[in-house]
Amino acid sequence: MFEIRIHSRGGQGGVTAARLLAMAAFLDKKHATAAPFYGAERRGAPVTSFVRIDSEPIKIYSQIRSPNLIVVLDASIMDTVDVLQGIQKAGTVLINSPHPVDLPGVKVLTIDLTGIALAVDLVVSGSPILNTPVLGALARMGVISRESAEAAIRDMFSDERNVKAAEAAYKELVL
Amino acid sequence: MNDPVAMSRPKKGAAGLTGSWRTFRPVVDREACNACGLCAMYCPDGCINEDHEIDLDYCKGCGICAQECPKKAIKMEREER
Amino acid sequence: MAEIPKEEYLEKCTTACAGCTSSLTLRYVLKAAGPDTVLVVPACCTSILQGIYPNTSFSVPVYNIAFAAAAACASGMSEAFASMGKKTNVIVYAGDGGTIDIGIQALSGALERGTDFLYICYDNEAYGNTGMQRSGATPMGARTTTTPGGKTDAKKDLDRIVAAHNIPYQATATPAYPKDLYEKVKTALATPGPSFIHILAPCPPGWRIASDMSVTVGKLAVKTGSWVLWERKYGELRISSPSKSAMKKRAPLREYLSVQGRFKGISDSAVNELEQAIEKNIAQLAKEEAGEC
Amino acid sequence: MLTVATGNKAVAAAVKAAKPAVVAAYPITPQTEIVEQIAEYVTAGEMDARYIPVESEHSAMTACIGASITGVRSFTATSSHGLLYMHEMLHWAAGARLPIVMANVNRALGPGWNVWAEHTDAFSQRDTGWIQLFVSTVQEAYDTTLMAFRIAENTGILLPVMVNLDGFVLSHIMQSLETVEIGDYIPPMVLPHRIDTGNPAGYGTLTGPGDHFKFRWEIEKAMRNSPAVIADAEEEFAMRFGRKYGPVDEYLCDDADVLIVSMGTLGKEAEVAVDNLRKEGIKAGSLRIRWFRPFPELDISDRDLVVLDRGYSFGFGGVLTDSIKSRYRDSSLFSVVAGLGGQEVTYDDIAEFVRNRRMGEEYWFGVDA
Repeated sequence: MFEIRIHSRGGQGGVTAARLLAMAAFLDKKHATAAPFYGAERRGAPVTSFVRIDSEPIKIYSQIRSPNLIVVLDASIMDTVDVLQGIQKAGTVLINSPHPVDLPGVKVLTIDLTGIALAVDLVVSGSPILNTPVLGALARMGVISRESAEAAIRDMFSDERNVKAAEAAYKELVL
Repeated sequence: MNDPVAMSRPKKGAAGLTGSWRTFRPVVDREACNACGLCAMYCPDGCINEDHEIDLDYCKGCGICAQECPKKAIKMEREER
Repeated sequence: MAEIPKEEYLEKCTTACAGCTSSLTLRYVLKAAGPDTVLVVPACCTSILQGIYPNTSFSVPVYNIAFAAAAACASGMSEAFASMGKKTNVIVYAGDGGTIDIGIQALSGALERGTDFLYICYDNEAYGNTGMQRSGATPMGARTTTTPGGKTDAKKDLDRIVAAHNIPYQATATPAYPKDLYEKVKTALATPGPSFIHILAPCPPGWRIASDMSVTVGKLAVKTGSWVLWERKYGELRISSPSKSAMKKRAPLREYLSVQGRFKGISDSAVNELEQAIEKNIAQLAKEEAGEC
Repeated sequence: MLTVATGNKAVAAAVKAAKPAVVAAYPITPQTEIVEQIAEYVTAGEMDARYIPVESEHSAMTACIGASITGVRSFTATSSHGLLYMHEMLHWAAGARLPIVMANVNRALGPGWNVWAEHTDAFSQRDTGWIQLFVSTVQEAYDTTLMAFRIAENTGILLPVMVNLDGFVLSHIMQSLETVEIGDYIPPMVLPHRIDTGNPAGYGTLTGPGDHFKFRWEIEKAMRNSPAVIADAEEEFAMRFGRKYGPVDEYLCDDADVLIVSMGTLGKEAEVAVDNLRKEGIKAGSLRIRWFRPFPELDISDRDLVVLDRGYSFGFGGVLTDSIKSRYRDSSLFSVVAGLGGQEVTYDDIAEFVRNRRMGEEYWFGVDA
């Protein structure tokens, strides 16, 4: 089982990213669950979402304790939340940041998702959308296939800029 | 009883012969009556018909008919039972 | 004016008190509505006066529902009939407690949603069914079992609360003027969307009057201006003719109060406040009718 | 069609397929997504229903009652305080024998405010006369909602049905979902006592002690008929759509020495615990209760029971525990109160309950030493 934990702020699309990821995994003919951990939806508050992907049906509902992959949609969250908690020894952290980030003991990938969203004008109510571009990065990492990422985005959003942003992220991420 | 819930069906005298509630009975003075119909109009229980006959099986003896009669043609008389 | 139908939809006889003006009201409501009608009745005197299972004295369907629930029940019913293409009248027939107090939330919601129904509040100005405890509709100075010294608060202004919902048709009535009442129910049912009629229903035991006096007292309420008959169609207010006549030469309020045992011993200051409220109400209605507000 | 959906969206999809004439609802977390989705279906013309956006849950249930008595299908959804606010009308709906279907997204009650999973809301409605079913997956939420209409409207039953799904844990999780073409799985609703202005009746008029008693017995008779009707709905569902359900969901129970008895999503988590315990040589099984009312017959003889309760009757004990104890007095039982207010209970925790079980005792997870 491959377990992913996504850290974001309310309104940034972490929950939707988890759902898109599960959808894409489903399109890859795998079993997947996506679950947010949140209560009252409040813009700006830290939100954690969980995605499990497996070849077998998934029965576990409890939160992910030792993720294989951690996605941080807002680097500023790392000031208040220990995003690395429980990460597996060979785990990876994907951080939305224009600058390289150094975290001891784990493999860190960074990508400027905010910049990508702004570049294609993927902005809603003044906020750059991160949940669709991050799918491109995850596809590049091999978590899901590129085709399924695109199909999942199209299934949920009609605005082509989402696909464009994901494509850009796919190309931009350096593994 | 086949109904799955309590369904009450319309029935004249659903609550029994309420005429027995009366202490005073209305008596119409046909001479004085000008058939204006106000008594029937105001009877709460619809006990007075077009001919100004009062259904004493159900009349509760409230006396509104006597009170509202412009000709004072209805008298409330003590029931003798 | 069309002739009032002779058909009666209340079988003889209900278990209403002798001289009950709610029974009188219902006769005319149902004459106006006809047989393709469902009454929705929350807890109130009318819940009880239908009679006891398996018999009922009502010959239209009556759906009895919980105290706070009448308007919401009518909402569901009205939408369901509409979904089937039926034109059945849905009429809530509720007392002042079920309307002004516990039922006001559901009423407000149903009015705001534009529910196609008629809501009738028959107002005997207290919780009659449980033996005359005060309600929000009890007038100042009236003695009830829970205001043994006379109510110290004013009657809640239900009509202006309802008016704030800007519904297509709203009226007041009293069965002391049955033709006026009948016409208003007819108009209400012919008007699509929510309609509301507030009916003053003098209550012999509750108001401590003789059973033959309930109609007379209803007339006195109108003649003193204590109860003003009016209707408002699509925002146009018209004061009804009995009240029009009454306003030309109003009877003193004391005539209305003194015949009712519930006002026995009412203080001069309470009477004064009641009089002021009447003046204010009439002035506002007159201004509205004249198009000045 | 195979897709992915949340528990809430699955319920909404099932309701759409069931084609109710009236949906009356009030939003409350974590149920809101159900009624939002239905409102969207209605607005988009994908669902030919009247959506009544009532001002309270009390009115939501009452509007469903008003609609149902005219003979049309109605649905509502709620959660937690919303369910308790409509409590009075739940009794009314069952007493009036109206086949209303409701999804209840199980959530704790305040104070303090807590929006997470707990079964206290549904347990508080235990004695209202509603059939209560508890589900554990997105697929089961969809399937059971469809079954609920068929069960409720069966003329031998005519009782409202509540489908319970755990707040957030299931309402908001995304899992795969296979939707079906329901065909005539849910026959047209025929309410024998519907309002008919051509044949008027007084409903709920004053009913004396003797008669009232008879109608209460009628409710219980319907409840006693319901296991066969629910089983039939499940069998027919399995035949048509291939997914089989029963009063309980059994996992490796046959040879088990110890059974984990639970409801809702904890039942799935328990299966993982069973797998792990079996690797250690502990012959465990999982028995997930799907029907809460009517309460099913259980095959639990000669086994240790570890009962997980997500709701509690203060001054007495766990509510599921209570149901089992009162039905099976000789049962050997370890009562675990866990998961209240969304408390995290993992498969490791459940395995620990089994390993450290103290038969005859009660244990509050996370509180007791």
